[in-house]
Amino acid sequence: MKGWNREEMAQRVAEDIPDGAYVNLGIGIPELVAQFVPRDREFVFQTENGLLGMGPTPPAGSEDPELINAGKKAVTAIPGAAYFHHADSFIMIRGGHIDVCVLGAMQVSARGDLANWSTGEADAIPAVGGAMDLVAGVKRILIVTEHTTKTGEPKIVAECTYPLTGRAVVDRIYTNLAVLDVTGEGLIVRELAPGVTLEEVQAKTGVRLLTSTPECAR
Amino acid sequence: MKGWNREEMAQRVAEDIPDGAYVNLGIGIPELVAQFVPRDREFVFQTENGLLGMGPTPPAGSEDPELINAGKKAVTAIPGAAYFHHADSFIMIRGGHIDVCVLGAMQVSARGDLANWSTGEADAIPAVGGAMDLVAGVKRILIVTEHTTKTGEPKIVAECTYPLTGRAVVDRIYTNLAVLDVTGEGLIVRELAPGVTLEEVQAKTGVRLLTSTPECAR
Amino acid sequence: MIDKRAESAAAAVADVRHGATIMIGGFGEAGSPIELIHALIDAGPRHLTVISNNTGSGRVGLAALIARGQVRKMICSYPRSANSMVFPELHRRGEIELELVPQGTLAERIRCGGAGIPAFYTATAVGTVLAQGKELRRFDDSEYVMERGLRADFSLVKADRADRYGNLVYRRTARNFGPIMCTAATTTIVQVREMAEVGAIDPEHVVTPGIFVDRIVVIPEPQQESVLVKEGRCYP
Amino acid sequence: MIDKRAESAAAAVADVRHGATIMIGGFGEAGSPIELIHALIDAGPRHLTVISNNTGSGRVGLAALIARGQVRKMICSYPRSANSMVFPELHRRGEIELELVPQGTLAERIRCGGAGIPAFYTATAVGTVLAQGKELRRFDDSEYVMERGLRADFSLVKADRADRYGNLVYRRTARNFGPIMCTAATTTIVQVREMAEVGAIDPEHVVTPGIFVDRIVVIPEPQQESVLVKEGRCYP
Repeated sequence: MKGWNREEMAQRVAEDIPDGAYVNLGIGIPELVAQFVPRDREFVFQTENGLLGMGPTPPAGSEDPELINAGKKAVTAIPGAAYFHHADSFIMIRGGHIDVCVLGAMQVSARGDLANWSTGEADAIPAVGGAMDLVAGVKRILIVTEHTTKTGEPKIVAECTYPLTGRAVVDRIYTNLAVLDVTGEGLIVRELAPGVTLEEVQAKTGVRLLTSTPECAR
Repeated sequence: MKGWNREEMAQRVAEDIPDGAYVNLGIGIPELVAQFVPRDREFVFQTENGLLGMGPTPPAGSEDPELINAGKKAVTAIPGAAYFHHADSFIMIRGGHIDVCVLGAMQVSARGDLANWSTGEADAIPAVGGAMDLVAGVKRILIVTEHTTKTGEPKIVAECTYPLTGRAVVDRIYTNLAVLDVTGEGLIVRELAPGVTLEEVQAKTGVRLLTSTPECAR
Repeated sequence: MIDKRAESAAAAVADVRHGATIMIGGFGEAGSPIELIHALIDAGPRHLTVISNNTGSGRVGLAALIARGQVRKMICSYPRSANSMVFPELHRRGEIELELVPQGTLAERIRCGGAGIPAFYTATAVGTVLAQGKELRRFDDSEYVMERGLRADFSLVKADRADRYGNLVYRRTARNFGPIMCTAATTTIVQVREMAEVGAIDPEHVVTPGIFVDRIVVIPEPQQESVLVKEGRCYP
Repeated sequence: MIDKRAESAAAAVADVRHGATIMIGGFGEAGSPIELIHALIDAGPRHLTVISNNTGSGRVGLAALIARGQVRKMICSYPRSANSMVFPELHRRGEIELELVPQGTLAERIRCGGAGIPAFYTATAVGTVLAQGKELRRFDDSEYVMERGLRADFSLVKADRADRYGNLVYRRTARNFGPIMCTAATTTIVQVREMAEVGAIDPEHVVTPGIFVDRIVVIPEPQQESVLVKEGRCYP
């Protein structure tokens, strides 16, 4: 199969996270990142509802409704974990103590604007949760998303048309086709997924892409 | 002896504090209030350096340098006490959760302005501690002080000449001579110490006093 | 002797008036004081403003309070989730107002309300619709939005254990909004699983010091929202 | 594997540069990280700005750091106390600057520095000389002064126990400024009495989660400032 599947995307993200990092994972593909921590590294996962040191999903039958993640799914706590209240949790987030946040996206702009919380439709019930706090406060924002929508529309665009989560907040984008960096000059293609050409990535992207290194033209 | 001594002043203050009150005591005569909790009442003492449920001074030899009050004296913790950090401590104070604060004074004005932290002299080293936070945040500020300075100058004055701790913050003043309420109309004498006349209190006060009840003229 | 135990959940919420502002703890079902909410439904005050991270699920707890039409306005960060139909329906019909607040800003607004801080600045939501109409200001070359402290007439909170002073400990991620909501209400009502003897909670381990708690209701075996929803329960 | 233990106090403070801003925990001697301060004296950086509630006593710890002329400016609430001569002398001679901050405002400024909040409003000090030159603003018919968050390059903190992640517990009123100072520095250095195995500190009892701690130094039997002062000790 051409390109990366969801697991491969998550694994590719995990490879870029340094040892000892404090990491917050969004819902969806970002959650899979926890399964791909490189063998020689230790990440500490934070969930904004009050747990540092989040561990894997518990075995069926041993879920605790009072031990959940921000997506309200049952989780576990590793030895060395800590519980805290919401204001303390957002000291970690707003105060810039979390190293990496991995989030999904509806749209990302060339400048790193992110839209991932609302379609802005008149009858939609908007729900923001901690997304705006995370993008404003966490040191490095990584987006992992399919390159296009289910109907083939580009998600990486010149300007977001959906309501923003934050302006100029994204650092790097991982899709099923490529890895892209948000820079002052624009989006630079850092890596192509196996079997994917730069032309194909460009064709599925709503904004002109830059390349930095020769291998991106392969 | 005419008037109240220090212990009697502290006892008089304690009588006015309701059952179940959360109380913060300043240094000096205010500290003595803890010794005069009426038998049928329970007060919970807070010290701003991080303890709710402060108990009496420990017996000599069993002091713990890590269990002290805001005056840096050794104290104890009652069963049911709680330790917390400084920001949480001042949630209690600034947030209006403490019911009563008893403080000493250098000067109190007729409007309830309080000066109790600095002489304002050029070479004095100013030190404010938690005094300004307490007067700004605590629900009821009680002042307990000798009626005059050691040299006989009035401490209760029309306008404070020392730098203020807070403006219009004092609710009631207890001296060796009388109990006075700060009201919108001015200072009202509520009670005279045994053997003390209104004329004598007035003579030692730097501002015109009002009386509310006949017995104050005794 | 200080003893903050109330006779019952009904007694604890009996003085909640029409038009009151109420903070309700919980993140989803974790920490949601479902028995206190049900007592509030029984008591029947209307035109409430409720501050809570979510809007409940199914037809029990907070969702039931909303379904009964007792809530005029919700201040929350995430008003929809799995099994959350009540709020969306009423909101689409224009029968309930929504003030949407980013979760961290919501938490800090509550903490500030309890701490005597009328306003603060945050970078969260700058450049988004949730900062529209709010005051912006630059500090050190970055832009921030001013947010106001939030206070309530009552907070309804679920903790694990309490002593008679109101000292509280919580359980795992059910702690969430409880400790800050305890500080930000005129009257704080807490349901706990059990009472502890005075001194049984180590002073080093107290999460909410008793000063922030007014009334304690013991609910030894609290109901679990997700179980009630799965069973199709409806309150009352 | 994450392990935040430093080799020694000397190694932990070795990269503190001239002109750095340093938060130092403690309320009087309780919680004062005296061994870390002494290591800082040995390291010798000058022109420091120190944020600490007091200014030390005698000629050890913080007072010794000041006596050595390493501190350009103190930000504190209470710069004098029994046995505190060093700071007053230097300040009268104009050799050290003082920014006096009410204690609760100091605590909140530190917390805000750690929480990404650049400024907040408080009623504390309104109408006094400590609000002079600061921005005043009315909210809901009361007047407040705007105060700025405080950050530091380093925090030196004393706790009781740590695990390798940096999770901390404190002891009694020695907790004081430690937990908030841990959050507000680029690099947080903590001295503890002993290390705990991972998992030995109950996650419910952690006071400072490890995310706020960078380096841990184990000092099994920390010196007691008041004892050293009574003995007339002088560091170095």
